Amino acid sequence: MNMAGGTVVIKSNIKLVTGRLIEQGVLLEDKMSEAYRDVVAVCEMNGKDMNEYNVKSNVRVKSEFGEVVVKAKRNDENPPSMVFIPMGPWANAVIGPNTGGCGMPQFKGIDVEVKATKDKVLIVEDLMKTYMGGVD
Amino acid sequence: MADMIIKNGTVYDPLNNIPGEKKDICIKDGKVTDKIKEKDATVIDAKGKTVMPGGVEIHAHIAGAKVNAGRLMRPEDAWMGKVPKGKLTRAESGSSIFNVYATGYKYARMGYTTLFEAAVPPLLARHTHEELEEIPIADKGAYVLMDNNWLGMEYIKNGEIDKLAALSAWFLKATKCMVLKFVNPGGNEAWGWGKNLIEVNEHTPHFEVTPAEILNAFAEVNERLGLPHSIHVHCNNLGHPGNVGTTIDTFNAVKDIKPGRSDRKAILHATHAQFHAYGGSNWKDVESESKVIVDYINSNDHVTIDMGQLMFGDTTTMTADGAMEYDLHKLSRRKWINCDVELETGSGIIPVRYSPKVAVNTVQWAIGLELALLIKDKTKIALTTDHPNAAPFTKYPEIIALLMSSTMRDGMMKGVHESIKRTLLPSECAGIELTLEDIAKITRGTQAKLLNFVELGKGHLAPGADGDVAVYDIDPDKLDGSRNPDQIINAFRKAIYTIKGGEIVVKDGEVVATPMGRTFIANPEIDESLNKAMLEDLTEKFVHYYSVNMANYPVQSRYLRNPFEIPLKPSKEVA
Amino acid sequence: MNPDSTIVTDVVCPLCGSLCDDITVRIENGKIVEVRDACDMGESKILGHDRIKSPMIREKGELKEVSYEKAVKKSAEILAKSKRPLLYGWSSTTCEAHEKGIKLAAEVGGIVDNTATVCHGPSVIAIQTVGLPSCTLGQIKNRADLIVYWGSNQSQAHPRHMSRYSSFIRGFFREEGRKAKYVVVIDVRDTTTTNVADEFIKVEPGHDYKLLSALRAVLADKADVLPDDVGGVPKDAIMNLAERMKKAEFGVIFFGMGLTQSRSRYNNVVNAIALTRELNQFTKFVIMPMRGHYNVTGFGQVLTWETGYPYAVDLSRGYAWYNPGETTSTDVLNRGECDSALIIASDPGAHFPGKSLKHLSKIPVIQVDPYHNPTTEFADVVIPSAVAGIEAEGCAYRMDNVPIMVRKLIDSEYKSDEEIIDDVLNKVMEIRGGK
Amino acid sequence: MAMTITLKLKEAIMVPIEADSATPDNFAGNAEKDIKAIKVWHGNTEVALDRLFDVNVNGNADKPADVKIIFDGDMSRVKHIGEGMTDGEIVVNGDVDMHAGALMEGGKITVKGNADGWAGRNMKGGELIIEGNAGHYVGSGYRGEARGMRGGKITVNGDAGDYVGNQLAEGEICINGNAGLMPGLDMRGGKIIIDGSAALPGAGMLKGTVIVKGDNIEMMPTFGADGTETVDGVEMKKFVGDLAVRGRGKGTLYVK
Repeated sequence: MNMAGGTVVIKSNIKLVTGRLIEQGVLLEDKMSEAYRDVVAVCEMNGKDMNEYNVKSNVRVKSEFGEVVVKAKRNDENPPSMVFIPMGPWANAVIGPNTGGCGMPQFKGIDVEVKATKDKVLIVEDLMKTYMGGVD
Repeated sequence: MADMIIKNGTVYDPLNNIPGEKKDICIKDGKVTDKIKEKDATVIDAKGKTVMPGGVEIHAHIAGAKVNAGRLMRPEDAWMGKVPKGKLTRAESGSSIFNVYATGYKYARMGYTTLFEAAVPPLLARHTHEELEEIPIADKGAYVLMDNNWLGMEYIKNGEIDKLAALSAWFLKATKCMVLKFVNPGGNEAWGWGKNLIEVNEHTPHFEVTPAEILNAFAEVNERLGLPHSIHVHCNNLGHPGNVGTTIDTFNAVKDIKPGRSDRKAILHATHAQFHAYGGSNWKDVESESKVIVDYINSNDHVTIDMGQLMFGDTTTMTADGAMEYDLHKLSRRKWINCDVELETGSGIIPVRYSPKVAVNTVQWAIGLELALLIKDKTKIALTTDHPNAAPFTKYPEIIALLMSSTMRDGMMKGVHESIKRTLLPSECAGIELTLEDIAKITRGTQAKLLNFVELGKGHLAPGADGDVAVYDIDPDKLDGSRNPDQIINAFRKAIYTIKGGEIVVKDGEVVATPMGRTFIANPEIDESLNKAMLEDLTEKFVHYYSVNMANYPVQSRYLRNPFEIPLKPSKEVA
Repeated sequence: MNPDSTIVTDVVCPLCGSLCDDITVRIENGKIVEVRDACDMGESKILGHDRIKSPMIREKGELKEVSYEKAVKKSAEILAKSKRPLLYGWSSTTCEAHEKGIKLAAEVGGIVDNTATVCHGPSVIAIQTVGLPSCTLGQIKNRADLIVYWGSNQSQAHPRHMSRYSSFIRGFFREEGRKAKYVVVIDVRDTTTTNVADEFIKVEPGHDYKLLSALRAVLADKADVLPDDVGGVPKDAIMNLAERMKKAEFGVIFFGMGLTQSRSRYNNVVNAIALTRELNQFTKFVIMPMRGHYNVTGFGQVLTWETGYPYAVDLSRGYAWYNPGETTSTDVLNRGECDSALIIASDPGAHFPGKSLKHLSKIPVIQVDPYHNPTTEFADVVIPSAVAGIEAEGCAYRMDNVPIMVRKLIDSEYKSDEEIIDDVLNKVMEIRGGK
Repeated sequence: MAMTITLKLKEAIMVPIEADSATPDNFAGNAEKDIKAIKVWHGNTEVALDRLFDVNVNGNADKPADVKIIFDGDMSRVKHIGEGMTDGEIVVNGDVDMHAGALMEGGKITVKGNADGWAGRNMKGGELIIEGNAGHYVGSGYRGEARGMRGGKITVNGDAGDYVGNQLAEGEICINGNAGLMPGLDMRGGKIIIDGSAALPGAGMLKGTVIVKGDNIEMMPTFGADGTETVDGVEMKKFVGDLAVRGRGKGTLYVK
């Protein structure tokens, strides 16, 4: 365990997988709602990983393409060293934009680093603002 | 719309016994008429030109699930045939399977004004109509596949022909089609389990009926309903060496059925006959048995055919005969689409390259020509390529030239496989050349006659006929087609004028107007109590076995822009 | 019951690619008040959500309400002066709207693409490489005795699929329903779909291609070269699965984004299709992509008959050019190659990578949608539309390419997508004609 | 006779230029003003070459073999450079966008910088040299085609992306750095030489040769070991495959 700047480095080279959830589908047309954020700004982790690395509430997920804060949620059917974030704006902050020459970004199997954090989960509007202006 | 007069052309209108006469054609309100006032009319000078009724396509795959799946599978085919958009025209794509716009434009450029889509899986009929409604210019119609219909097969097994008639009527209405079509009857159901039927007396699994029984029963139904066209059949055992026996057995299977209407004698139209006329026992010794088909057609009136002429080059095969496409895939190992349609039919798609260096391709190429050259009554055989199966329809001009020029055939025969010796092309067909009158038959007159669309104004130019006319750059007085096949090819590739419903749609080979045509549909009437009994059975099929609810199945009327209900002549049993 | 109450049966659900057509709704006073037989996602959509109230144009960073005419005019002006506009979305609207949209793209010389680009676009490329032995869903319902879900979490993405078409449904030759079928799930993790399987095969992320090749090698009698473990799957399990596949009477592979979105992307699908194809040497086997949006398949159909290609079509040179990896929306945006965008019936704000959104924030964006969503944050013009399949009718294609007409159930104060696009198209022609 | 044409972008652009008409074949036999007037596509608009480029013409030439075109500067927004050329020479003093040397039949293209995807797509002959890195699909075919590159030689001095030589039928591709995923995917002939590493080389291959000299190789599980052989003076392990392709996987893969 490595303490650094109030956050804990728990592991690197964890694989991130994104995908659909019914609850996310239910709120497909209601994405600006709090309910959507509660369902989609979530990182499912195995309890072993959560315990080992002292994850309580939020985590910062970081890949070479970006980082995002989401709420951790225990799911023991998820294997250790693999985390799941439902498809949606939060996952997209860290997935691989490169399309491998075929138009498809890499939504599954991205190497990420996960750290426990006390930072808040951004609401959609603020998350979108992070893409505005600036340079590519 | 202004009146029109096409002056001084040489008119070929074989259905009206006009075998090339200098004659004016007048059009008023979209229809051919005796006389108009010339000073108010658009005048087209056709002096030294050939004038024919608009071409009629009796069998092609131009719209619907399978055609689109073929397009989707072949971006390389789309790219090869690209044409940018014009002032009036949308972008075209495709070299063997064309997008909807290219389909409409390319047929119109060749002088064709009426098109029939030859295979509609009932469950996917809405798709066919969505595409047909986007094909510009031509009038259109479609054939519904009844070959492996579960309830149909059950009725046949139980001998319930009345209910089979009611069922057929329901499917025609639900799919907004106008012809009953059969592809590999019984065989597609077997293909649902990876099997096939080869002989007409084999039983399909579970349903225990044979191709012969299926065709015989539906032929009878077809006559009772008084549909204008006979049943339209793609025989079992397509494309296999030695299949001519199956073909003749198929013809004989409906020999006992009497025509239900007096305006045609045919009971069965066997499509793309070329693919069904093989002798031999394997791909090496395959030979032409066109003579067997020719003799049968020459001496029987209950069967008519179209050519399914194969031309060398790259194309795409697509058919409801899923089992046959899988066989092709096993041979070529090229990419393969299959789509079996629940309770109804199947389909498959494979790209193909026909080569003059290949024995079987050479035999196939010869057979189509043999059929057209040797069948005596040219109103029993129509020119087709089973587009895009044996060649894209854009090859029609070359086929016309091959039929009109033995010189061209002789030239080509020098460059093909020696299997040509196992055909009649170098021997019995030597020197036979079709006339422009013959061509006017096999490209429009015959089609209109076989489909019984003469009264509806297609395929001829007598007063009352549709104002659909093609003017070709051929002066019959000066034509030496035998020596100048290129002139024929160029003329038929690009009509000087194509006139559709009295409107000029093509001028000098270029599209100048893109009106939308009509869609022909058939709505047979069925006795109410009979219909009710059938619907109880059909509802049960929908509730338990279809994946779509019955209420969402029939094609809504909004899918047809300009529907046109064709008149039927039902016999007494059903009316 | 309320005397104004109307019951409508056989309603088609405009949510996912299963396109269930057996829904019943109750309508009172022009509002849908009850939905029966739909899954939670479908029910939620049909009952409705907060709507964008009015057309809007962004001024000084804020979206301001404007008249419909003004929004249409502004949209047309943006598109008419663009050198390479991107017209993206389309998957949650009707084929009739697609036709108009493609015509608009042809008129303005732009790129037209749909959500397949981030869903089953790779499956399309795979079909173009090897084909697709498949069938309609009823065929599977009536015949299948072996069902394989590969990288596809059915129970979450298509909740009624298993009970309507695949695992649980009784069919003509499968009267026993679930008992008559063997169900295998292949995935990188346990999901709610694996819970209802007879067998779960866990593969390491990114190793599906190798596992598929291994299965093909077994079919080709080359099992001897295989190592003891491929992608985390023991050789025994591979041999057993291959044997089970060969012995099935009618087998099917349903695959999802576990194949299309992971390493090797479309090549995973190429390999899965090749495996299916080769299984036909032994028995009957089919394969089907689990398409997401209710009409993502329909857009592919319409674009194909209109242009020859199913998605990612660049019409800027007057003819159609298709090249995923170049003309696909995420590439065009990631590379910053388009100078405006029209987004309709989809939400790239929620479903595109951050890099793509950065370019979206720099160019004029027109949004046509019933709902406020993350894409609205980037929009410079917003035109609210009727909800296709609830307030407007038209054709949609199920995941197995079966076309079904979605209904208009209630009236809307908004125009349909089809009408809106037509209005924009006419305005563009007017602007161009006036040049 | 010889002619050198130098093209320099007037200003940085966002929407890419498609410059497939700017080839020795199209320039040969033209006067300066005609060359300047040759149309290229900029998005949905066709414009004269000299609207977008400073065009400098030196000398004259009747045939493409005598034409040399220098694209001076960063061309990372110029696609289809040298597409379909049959002879002559193109030098790019910078990066190029997609499809450089696509459908090329002869002549030589040298890219001093990096090349984006599909460099040498469907190439039939000639030589394409990329001194920097290359994107995905070097020397591949178009979507849906069974056969891609049919002849010629491509050299990449740096790294290449995924699917080098996809559908390769004939010709040679040399990657002096690393290759990405699946070099030689579904190839049917020809030769690919990779000095560095590669993932899943030869996947789906039917015929032809792939040589991977680097240490870091992720192998397909479906290749059969076939002894060792000396390749370019180095002893390498030989494999046959891809055996996943029923009855037809007869390619050769050499790895260290």
